[in-house]
Amino acid sequence: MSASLDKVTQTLKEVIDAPIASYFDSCVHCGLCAEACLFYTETGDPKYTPIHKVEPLRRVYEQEYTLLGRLMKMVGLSKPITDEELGEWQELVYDSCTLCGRCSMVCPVGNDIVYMVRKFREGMAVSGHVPDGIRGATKRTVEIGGPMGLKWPAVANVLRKAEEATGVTIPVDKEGADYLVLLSSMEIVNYPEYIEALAKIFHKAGISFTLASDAFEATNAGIQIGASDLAKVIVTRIVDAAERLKVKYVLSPECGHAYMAIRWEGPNLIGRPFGFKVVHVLELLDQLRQEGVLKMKGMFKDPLILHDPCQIVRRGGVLQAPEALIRQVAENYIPIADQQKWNWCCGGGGGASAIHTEEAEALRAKAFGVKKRQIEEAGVGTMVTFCANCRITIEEALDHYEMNTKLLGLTELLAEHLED
Amino acid sequence: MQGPLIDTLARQGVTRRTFLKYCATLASMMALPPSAGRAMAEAMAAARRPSVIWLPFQECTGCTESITRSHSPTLEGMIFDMISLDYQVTIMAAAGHQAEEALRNAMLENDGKYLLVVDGSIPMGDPGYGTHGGHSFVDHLQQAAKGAAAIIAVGTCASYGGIPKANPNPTGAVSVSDIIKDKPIVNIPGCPPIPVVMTGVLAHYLTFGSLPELDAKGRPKAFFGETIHDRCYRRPFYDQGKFAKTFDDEGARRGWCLFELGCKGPVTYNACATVKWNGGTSWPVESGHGCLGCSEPDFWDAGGFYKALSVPADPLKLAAAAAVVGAGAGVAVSFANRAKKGAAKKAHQPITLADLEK
Amino acid sequence: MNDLQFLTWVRGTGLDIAVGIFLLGVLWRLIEIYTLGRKKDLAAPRHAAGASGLHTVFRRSLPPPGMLKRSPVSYIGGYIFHIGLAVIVFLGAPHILLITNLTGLSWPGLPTQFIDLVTVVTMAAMVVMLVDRINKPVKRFLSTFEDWFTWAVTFLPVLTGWLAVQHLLLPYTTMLALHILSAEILLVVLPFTKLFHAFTLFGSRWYNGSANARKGVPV
Amino acid sequence: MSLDAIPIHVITPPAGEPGLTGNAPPLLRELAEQVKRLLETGESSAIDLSALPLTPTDLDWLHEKLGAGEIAVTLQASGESTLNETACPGIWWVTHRNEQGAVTSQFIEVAFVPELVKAHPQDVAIGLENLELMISDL
Repeated sequence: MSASLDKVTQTLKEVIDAPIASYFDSCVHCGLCAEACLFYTETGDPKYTPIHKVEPLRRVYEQEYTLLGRLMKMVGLSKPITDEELGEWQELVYDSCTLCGRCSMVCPVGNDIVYMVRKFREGMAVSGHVPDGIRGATKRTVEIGGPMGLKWPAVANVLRKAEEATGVTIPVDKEGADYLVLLSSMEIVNYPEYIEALAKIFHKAGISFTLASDAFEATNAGIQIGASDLAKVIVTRIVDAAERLKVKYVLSPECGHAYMAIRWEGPNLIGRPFGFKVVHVLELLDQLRQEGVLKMKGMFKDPLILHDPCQIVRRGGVLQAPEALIRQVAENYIPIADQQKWNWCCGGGGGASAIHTEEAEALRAKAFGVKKRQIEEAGVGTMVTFCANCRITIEEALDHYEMNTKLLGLTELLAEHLED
Repeated sequence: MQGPLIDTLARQGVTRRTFLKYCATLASMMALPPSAGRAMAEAMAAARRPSVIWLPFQECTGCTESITRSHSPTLEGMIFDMISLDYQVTIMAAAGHQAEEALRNAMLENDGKYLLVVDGSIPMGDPGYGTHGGHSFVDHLQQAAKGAAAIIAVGTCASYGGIPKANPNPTGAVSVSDIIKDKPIVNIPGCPPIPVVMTGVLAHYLTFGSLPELDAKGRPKAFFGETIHDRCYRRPFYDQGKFAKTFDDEGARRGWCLFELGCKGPVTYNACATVKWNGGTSWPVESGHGCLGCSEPDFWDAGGFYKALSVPADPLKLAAAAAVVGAGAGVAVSFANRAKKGAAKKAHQPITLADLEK
Repeated sequence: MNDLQFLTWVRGTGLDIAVGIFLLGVLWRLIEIYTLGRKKDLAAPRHAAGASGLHTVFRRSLPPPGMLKRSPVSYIGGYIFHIGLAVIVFLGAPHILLITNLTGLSWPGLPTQFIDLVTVVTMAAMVVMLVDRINKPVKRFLSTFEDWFTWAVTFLPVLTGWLAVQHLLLPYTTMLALHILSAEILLVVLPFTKLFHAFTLFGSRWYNGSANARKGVPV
Repeated sequence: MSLDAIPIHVITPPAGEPGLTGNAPPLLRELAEQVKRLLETGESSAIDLSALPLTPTDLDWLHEKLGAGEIAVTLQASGESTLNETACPGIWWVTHRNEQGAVTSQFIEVAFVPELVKAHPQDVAIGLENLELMISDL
């Protein structure tokens, strides 16, 4: 056994727990999870069946933690996992799984398959069989501060421009503020309007907030690649900043997996509960709406549909806010059949959008078929979402299919129609 | 007393029509076509009485009682009288050397033609367990079987070993067919067997000169073709799920199915439910008791007369111990697993960026 | 060994061994699985109506929206054969008697004719499920020897029970003995194959349900 | 002691309860064939009713359909037997009972005269002997 393979089993032995054992022992190979996976429904290739994506993990579980599996391994009836095998599985674990969690919703025996994939990624990460794109993003986040290699001066520059555009001061490293605002590099680079919108809304609501110059980045590639130790390094920066600035709340940006990383994984990564609350921006906005602070002027007229990002809604639990907010601003909001926790993934979550191999991109385009149908069936020209990563993925796909669907961010849409 | 059967019957005051009526009923019981009744009557009327040698071994005389001791002189009994029973130690007048002489004569005179009837099982454990005139039962059987045209094993003991063979089978009891392999053998099991089955087999032999069709256990299909359960008048209650739970409950009084009280009707092939006993008066299930399965091999050791077929034949002995062993194994594995997981955690080395490279 | 001896063996020693291995296996496997432990979730929980482990245990028995249409055979066939098996095992008079004998619990059964009908329907559903497993690319792809084996092990008790009651193929006594034997084989293999989902599915649904309930998502 | 004193009563379904299996109607066709054969070749035949899966209701139905004819023969021979002509001449309903009165077998016979009714030549010969003996004694 090579050193790295040894490390893989060692890591998997650490992460395999009672739920995983129960899940593997419950699976009856009914194949229903495939019907919930867009990579299967759009390609028809059975290898994309979710439970198959964790097959090596099952073998390790059986060989390490079940008596029969140990015996079978001893007499050679059960073969240990190999490096080549893990290499084969890289595509299944990263390229064709966005951790969207739809399979976990349909499994009749109740298996949380995406939970298993996350754990399996821990082993994959140390095996080195990880996509270059996600590896690079992780590296940049750990070494430089963000997945795109963005440094503070560049961010400060964007903030200054936002201040100019809105006429609202954006405090930095201000102790005692209510909210510590996190951003994602994607927003800073591609959608600076988000920052402007947020500044306007905070100003309007009279809520104090701040940014931290050493912890502006919310995204956590360590979570996506499956390296908890690195994810911990990344999330610790935010926790340190929040505690230093003594904020009450940390505001997660629209970005889906950033919310997952800070809200749900964060305390588990650092090994203690947070002394502050983590709030998703839509949760805050919905609260302001309910308080009557979020008043709109003029409604958005074009018919539109909503794309619910998996990590915020299905896996994040922000279930009601998005629809309530869109109804606040859109006159012709059309609910789609599979919405909210049943929505279909854009195809780029879980780090997939960072993989830029030809095959991965082709697969992603194919997987977008389900979203394409949703847009076409609704017959709308506009789609609204609230995740920077979804936006990137969808925009790429819209280009690919030469669709002229307009894609908007929910926070910006709200900000645009905010009563002055 | 040689001569056509009908003449003998006539002398006893049995009219031809009575005989015809009996043959029609017998044919019906044996599931033969109605025309066979007439053929049977004609053949039997003209038949010469065959010589029959009856050997009793490890038996209780219940079979003989069943066949000879009817309440009124029945036709079965009469037909039985009409065979030339040349040796039946229980009921013959002769005894000792005289009886043995009769046996030798009958075997010599009718060599190759006599019917050999056997009741009782044969002890193989020690020849001394059963002897006649200084010869062991097994010797007797082998001697008598040599010249027999066919053998009729009467009762469950002769057919399958029966109660003497019951666990732990102290005498090493075996059935006739365990010893004799080269002669046609008809088994008429039952403890005791139904008399009409015996006469039916004789009638068939007299009529057609052959033995009736047999099932895999050597029994005449005509009488043993269906289970007690299938022919039972209480069967509808089984199908409706109505069962007597005790022998004196409402269900028992209403005549519901006795399955739960251990009735072996479902696995017992016999004609009791249709032919009945004591001149058609009743039969065990009708009298309120489940079938014991007495016409089946090893019925004595089939898990108890009062235990339903679907419940364990013996109390579960291993289960509790197995549960403890299972729990023990589980706990042992869980300790090993926890140690393994603990060791993996202890040996954990923080993952660095370098680890992500191949 | 004649048929009655065979029947007596399966009713006696055979059953004892089978129930023993079953209990041994179930306890061992349950302990093996559920003592592996899991980390406490340190994230502050969110609460939502209808979100809990218990909710999911029950909710997962119903097809999620749209899934019935996507895989009708799996759902309808699955329902029929699972409910059919439950009806046969728990409402067939001879089976109740066995349960009563082993546990002391008792309840009324259903008429034989009805159980007969359920049995035929159950077998038909199981055959359809098998054909589906052969035909459907995903199912065929996932299938290992264990899947075919466990199908057969589950099907045989139903088939032999039906054949016994209908007096087909073999004499009742032999068929009944084969029926009991096949059920014993099922008991023996259950803890060590995917059939163990009969036990673990409750744990799995509960884990999934409670983990997601902490996030406020009813799954 | 009469059996009624024993508190065990078998509940038998009330008469008229539907119990028709549908096995009886084909028997009528079978009988028609047999009657045709009787007319054409003189060959008599019979159907053994106890060998067929017929319920008491089926038998009642058959009995009713065939009806009652002009002749009813009663035979006393270790129990009573009745050989009754049905409304279809040539078809006889034959029931044999034992001494206890229980039905032992039941047939439908197709014949000009049931076999059992006819006197056997040997018996007739014996009768003649007796008759001649009587005459010689006159």
